Amino acid sequence: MSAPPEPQVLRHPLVRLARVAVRHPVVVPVGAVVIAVLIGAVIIAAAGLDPLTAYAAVLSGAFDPDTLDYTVSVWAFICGMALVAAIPLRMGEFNLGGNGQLVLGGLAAAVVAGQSGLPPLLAVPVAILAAAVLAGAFGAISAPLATRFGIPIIISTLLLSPVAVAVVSYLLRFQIGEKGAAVAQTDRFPESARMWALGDLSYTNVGLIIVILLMVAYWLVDSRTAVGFELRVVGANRRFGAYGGVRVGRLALGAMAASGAVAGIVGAIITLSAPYRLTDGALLSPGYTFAGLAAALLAGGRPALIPVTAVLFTVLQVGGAAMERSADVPRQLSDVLQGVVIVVLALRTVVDNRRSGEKGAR
Amino acid sequence: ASAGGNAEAGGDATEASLILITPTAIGSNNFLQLASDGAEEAADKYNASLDVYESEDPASIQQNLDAAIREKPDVIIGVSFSVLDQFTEAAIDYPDQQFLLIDTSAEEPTENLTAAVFKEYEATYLTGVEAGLLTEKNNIGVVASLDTPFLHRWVDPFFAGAQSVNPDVTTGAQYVGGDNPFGDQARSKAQAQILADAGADYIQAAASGGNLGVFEAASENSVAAFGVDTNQCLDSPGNVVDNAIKRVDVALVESVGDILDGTTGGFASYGLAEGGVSLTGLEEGVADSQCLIADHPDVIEQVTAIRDQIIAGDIVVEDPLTAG
Amino acid sequence: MQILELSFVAAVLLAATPVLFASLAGALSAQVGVFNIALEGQMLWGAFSAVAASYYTGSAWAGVFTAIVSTAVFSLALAVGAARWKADPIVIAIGSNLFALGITGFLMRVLFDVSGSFSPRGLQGLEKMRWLEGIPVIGPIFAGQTPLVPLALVLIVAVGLWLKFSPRGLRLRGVGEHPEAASSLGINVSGYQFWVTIAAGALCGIAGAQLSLGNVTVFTENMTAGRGWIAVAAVMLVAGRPLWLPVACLGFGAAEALGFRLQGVGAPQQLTDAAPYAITLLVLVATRIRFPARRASISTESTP
Amino acid sequence: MTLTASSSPAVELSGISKRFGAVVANDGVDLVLRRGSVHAVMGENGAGKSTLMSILFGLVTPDSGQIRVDGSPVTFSSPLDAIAAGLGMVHQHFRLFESMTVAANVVFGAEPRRLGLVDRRAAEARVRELGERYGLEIDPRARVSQLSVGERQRVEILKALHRDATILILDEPTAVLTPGEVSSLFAVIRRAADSGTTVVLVTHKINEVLSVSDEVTVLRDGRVTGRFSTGDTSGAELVHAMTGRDVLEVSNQGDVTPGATVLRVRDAVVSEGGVERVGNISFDVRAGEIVGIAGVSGNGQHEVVEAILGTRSLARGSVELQGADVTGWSVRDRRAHGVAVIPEDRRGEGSAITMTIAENLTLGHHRTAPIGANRGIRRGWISLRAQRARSRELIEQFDIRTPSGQHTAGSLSGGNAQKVVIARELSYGAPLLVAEQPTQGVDVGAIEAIHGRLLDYRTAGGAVLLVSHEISELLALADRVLVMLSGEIVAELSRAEATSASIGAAMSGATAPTATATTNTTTPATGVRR
Ligand SMILES: Nc1ncnc2c1ncn2[C@@H]1O[C@H](COP(=O)(O)OP(=O)(O)OP(=O)(O)O)[C@@H](O)[C@H]1O
Ligand SMILES: Nc1ncnc2c1ncn2[C@@H]1O[C@H](COP(=O)(O)OP(=O)(O)OP(=O)(O)O)[C@@H](O)[C@H]1O
Ligand SMILES: [Mg+2]
Ligand SMILES: [Mg+2]
Repeated sequence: MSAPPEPQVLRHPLVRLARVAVRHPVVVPVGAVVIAVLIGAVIIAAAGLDPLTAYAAVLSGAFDPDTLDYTVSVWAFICGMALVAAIPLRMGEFNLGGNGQLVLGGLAAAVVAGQSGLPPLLAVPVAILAAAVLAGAFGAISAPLATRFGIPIIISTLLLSPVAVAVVSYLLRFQIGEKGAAVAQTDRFPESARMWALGDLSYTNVGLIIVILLMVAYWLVDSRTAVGFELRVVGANRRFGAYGGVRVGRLALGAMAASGAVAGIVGAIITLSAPYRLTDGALLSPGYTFAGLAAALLAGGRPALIPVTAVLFTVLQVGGAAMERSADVPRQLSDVLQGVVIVVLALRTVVDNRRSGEKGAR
Repeated sequence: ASAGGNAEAGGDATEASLILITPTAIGSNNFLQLASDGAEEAADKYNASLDVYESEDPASIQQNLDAAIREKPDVIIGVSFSVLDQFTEAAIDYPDQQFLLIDTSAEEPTENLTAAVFKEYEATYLTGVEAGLLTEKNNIGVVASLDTPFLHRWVDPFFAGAQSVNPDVTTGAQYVGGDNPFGDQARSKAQAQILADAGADYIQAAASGGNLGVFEAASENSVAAFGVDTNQCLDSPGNVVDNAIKRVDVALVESVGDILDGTTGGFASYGLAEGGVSLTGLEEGVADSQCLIADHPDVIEQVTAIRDQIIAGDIVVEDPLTAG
Repeated sequence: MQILELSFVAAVLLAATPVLFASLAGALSAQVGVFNIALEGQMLWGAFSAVAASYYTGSAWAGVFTAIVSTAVFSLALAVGAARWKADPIVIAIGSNLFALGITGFLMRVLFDVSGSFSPRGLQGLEKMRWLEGIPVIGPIFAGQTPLVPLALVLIVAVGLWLKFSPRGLRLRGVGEHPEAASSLGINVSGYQFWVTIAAGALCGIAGAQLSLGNVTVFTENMTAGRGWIAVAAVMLVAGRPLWLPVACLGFGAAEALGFRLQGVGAPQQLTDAAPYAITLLVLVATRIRFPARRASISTESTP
Repeated sequence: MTLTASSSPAVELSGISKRFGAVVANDGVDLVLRRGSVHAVMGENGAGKSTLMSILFGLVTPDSGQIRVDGSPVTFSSPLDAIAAGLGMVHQHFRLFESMTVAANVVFGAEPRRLGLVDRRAAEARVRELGERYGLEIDPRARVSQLSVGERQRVEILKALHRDATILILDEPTAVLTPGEVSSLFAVIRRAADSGTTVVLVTHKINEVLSVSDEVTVLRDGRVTGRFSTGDTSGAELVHAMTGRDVLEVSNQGDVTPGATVLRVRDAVVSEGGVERVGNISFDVRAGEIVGIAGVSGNGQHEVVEAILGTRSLARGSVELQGADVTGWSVRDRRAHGVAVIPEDRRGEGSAITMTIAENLTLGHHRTAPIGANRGIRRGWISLRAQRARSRELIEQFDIRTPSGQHTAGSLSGGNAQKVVIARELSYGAPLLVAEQPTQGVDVGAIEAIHGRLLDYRTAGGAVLLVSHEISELLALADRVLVMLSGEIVAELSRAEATSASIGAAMSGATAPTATATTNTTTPATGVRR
């Protein structure tokens, strides 16, 4: 083998600087956030506004004790959707169809919850289960599309999502919608079919527990089980996995099904929470799917990091609105910041990969 | 809560406080824009402070509502049907707080829950009449943002009005839809183009921010359009016949005034009779409204007559919402 | 509903043109081995900068020019990251799409103090080719279109032929197919990748300009509304054969226009919304069944 | 022994040194290439041959030393400079554009133009013209994807010739060729040399050197350990110069009597894109024996291995493992049932360079004790403690040079990376072990260790299928040797019958031993690095 010429990236000053950076996995995301915050500050200042007040507003808006309840509930949803992205990400696949899976979950939950008669103790679990099954099955479709027809999962999920969204809003409008309502939405669910409350909190409910359990489960599976190991192996080198006896096709199927199921569960939780009905578009407008994807990317799919990165995007989301209210900084800035974080992160991770890759050359 | 002093304008210190909560980002949604404009006018008139809370989804509506209640303003104003659930409950839980619903009303409202609803359908009926009288191809259409029951208030009555004066007029409705139904001019324009290709020569635009797309299509075809809410003839002179205007400002100012004066509860409905809705063509200053209708005094005459019949109750325009 | 009428063809072409430019950008990137899904965001930025420039200068063409240049600059992050630093283009793209969505809305608020959509009175759009009126077939199809519409078609054919027959085209394709081989023959691989990514940005700029100054004359928040993703799908569809892009994109345009028209015969809007996506997916599956050889012709493999 | 100058030097390398981190790849190397001569460069793996050639071709910049072309000093900062100076290189791995035509590949980067476009007719004409001049006939319009390995190499050579290379560097060109292709390649080389081209031939194969070269330079550990004129040297002398000693010690004493049949392959056919890669072969491997598969790579051996592991499905025929017909089984089930495989491509298939060494050592053990469990409540779970313990143990046992098992596999040197793969696969204790080029790219010490382990494996009652290009390796280890040629088994030789002569003959499809093969019965086991 001939020696490859030294890649010019190694000579890049930024890189030299970055090579000094600590090795701990958390360092990369943190650095990305810091840089992003600085860039954001520049943008705010350029817009003739005061970065400090803006950021202060974001933080106070997000952590204001009065609204903490709400903030936590949003955090739970973003964590949930981060799992949706993270599971396939672990094996090197992108699920961009979270929206479709989310609304299908909402639909299933709404249909089950709508059928009152189910005893209180059963209604919620059954609704959530139904959501998981329907959304999971839908998510799973992308796996055979990839293994049989070679359509990348990133593409098929992307194309399938709007179809699901359209079908759900059609059903809401013409089939299961409330009569005489001005917008397409279901009737309110009976008391028996509403998400169990946590104390007297009005936003956060048992859904939070469920999401936390899901995250713990993912963390265990990822680090402690054969399946999790196989996910990471395939993510690192598909051929190696196949040679080692991993059934890549099945693994992809399982991962996509799990991913979709989680999305479905999140959809169910949101739907079964106040105001206890499924309203057309209400599941998508907060943009949990992309916030979750961003959090997952920022965490590199690592289970332990997701709750942390999710906090960031929760703050940006909840605080963004507050920032607009009190500091008159347009809320779009939170999208800007999220975007910058991800891009900066992508560039930073390269540096790390480079470091190991360069050792790999010899 | 302070019942708010009498409403004299002037004076630096604000004498009252208002909070407006919208169900979604105002963005390019004309209707919400109109509401916040109205709230501003009310604020000016009663020398009140105004905060606008834009929501994203039911949960954030609730969150904004809670935040608003903590602020203890004189009036919390909620816009559209989407906030009904949350407001109805809040009104029960906080009897001392005054709430005002715009464009929707509760079945059994409490005393502190006032509502102002509009009979947009009466105005749209009249634009329909104009279309029916003006159309040469006997073919008219509507471009609306979404196929939702509420938005049918700009569809069905338009056709009804047209058919009332021109029984053999054919009609077609197109809905923008897509990822951005209230703002995707490209799609709304394409929808209007389809109606034009199908032979329509008068099109009611009910696509919110998308109306501009409809007007563009009108300008590029031998088609004229109708606007909504405000005088949109100004947005595209020469292409807009008339507008089904909606005086959210008037309604808001009046209702807020009533509440501040202590007359609360029940609901006021603003139709042609109350002057809550109307047509640009039926108002003063048609001449320089830039609206095409100005060139058709005869039509204006007939429409005026029908308007009076509606006010008199001789003609009853059906509300698509209650019609189911 | 009338499918065969020229007006329908015109509608299809209009709907397809922005996607055409964007998909050409994507196809070029694919040719040099960069999986470019930043099209949506770059297009959105192009649309915004076009309107902004047209507003300030009062000239639509200045808008187009600005869109081209500024979007090329916008694509620097992807170019540097993917080409020079071998970063994961997918992650960068997802980030820059989000960024574009945010920054356009943000600037609309701080620069023009409007939210939702910006269409000041007198905003100059691209003028249509009215002078074509009267010419039989050509007239009805192109008279109502901006010059960018035929340009899209010409450009794709030109690029396709250039790729196939010109030395640089040959090298460009080589870079994507086997980077080591190309560099061992003295080709600057990352150089090609870099400049192609920049060029792709410029093309997305045109795509955006056509959308905001051609299809309509206004900028609206998130006005690309998924068109960039359809372009990505189109790139997948043609699997490295740019000359087929018009077929794919017009097919999409037809699906959308058809969906609209189906409303005319009572199809619910909620479902017609889904038509283009469903059809695109079905066609993808069909082509894969038909030409299994093309499988995974673009690798999205990536290890975060 | 020095040479009397016959013709003026085309290239002179003097005092070339290059180090990679701790490794000294080249250490004060002097090399003189005379115009119109064929100059062989020999040496074991890692001796520094490729590095030296890369330096000569401008791919690597030397730490010190000087290069002269036609007497005038030059510095190559990139291959472009080298090409401009009249050098051309054929790499160990081909670098061709599969989707393109031969003509396109040849002219790529230096296209004949007409009206600014690629002049395809001119390009094709050029290919034909060069083909006739050097005896490299090939259809310019053929797609590379449809060419055989030998034809592809012709394209590589044509690429160099198209750029008017007067100095041609061939780095291990014969590793992947069939004997027939080898001889025609040598014919081309001779022809080129006679017409004034200077050829540098990097190789491990004594017989090739003796048959085609004029002069030989031998490297060891980056230093020149001998210069010879081919006329007055012998295989033994060259071997000694290369290894500094005589042939390796470990070898099969044939002292184990085979037991039950572990692997039974019957009428196996593997086809790819309609082409039959493996044509209807049958063979057995029994417990306690090492069966060798000889053959130039690309003759179907790899496909056979894939078919046994299950990463490739048979078109026809069957594979039996320990009496069970596993033809339709998944890789996972086959491994569980008792097969381990040391793959040819350790980086691409045998490991995940971004994962830790411990994790690399775990794959395949992750569902069985002690790391995993396939039944009971721990089923499907992994014990990280057991994982760490095991990796420590294997790193120790197989003397893998690394600070700890928590470092990435990518940080290992080639030889140590190979040890990780071998450690993992041997530690299954599977009844059947398939070893494909187990010693490729590893140094002599490791080669001996690995050979020792394979013999122990067999002595412990394991069945071993050893696939190798290296006749000597097979002679040293195998109880029986099967020879594969273009997808079929053309000979089965017992230990007694197996000589490098007989194997070589069978490999090349000839019936009688060839002259060159007999001259060196003692080629050291230097695996071909690919
Ligand atoms: N890019 C590199 N980085 C680090 N070490 C390298 C690199 N390239 C080569 N080496 C080391 O330099 C030494 C010489 O390598 P080289 O490839 O020249 O050997 P070789 O004689 O070509 O071996 P082979 O016969 O296997 O081709 C080896 O120890 C190798 O590990
Ligand atoms: N004589 C030639 N000189 C240089 N390049 C050539 C020559 N002939 C073909 N090529 C290149 O080889 C490749 C295959 O050539 P060909 O003309 O067959 O393309 P093609 O098969 O039409 O491609 P596709 O079928 O994918 O459209 C192309 O990249 C072409 O540019
Ligand atoms: Mg070598
Ligand atoms: Mg062809």
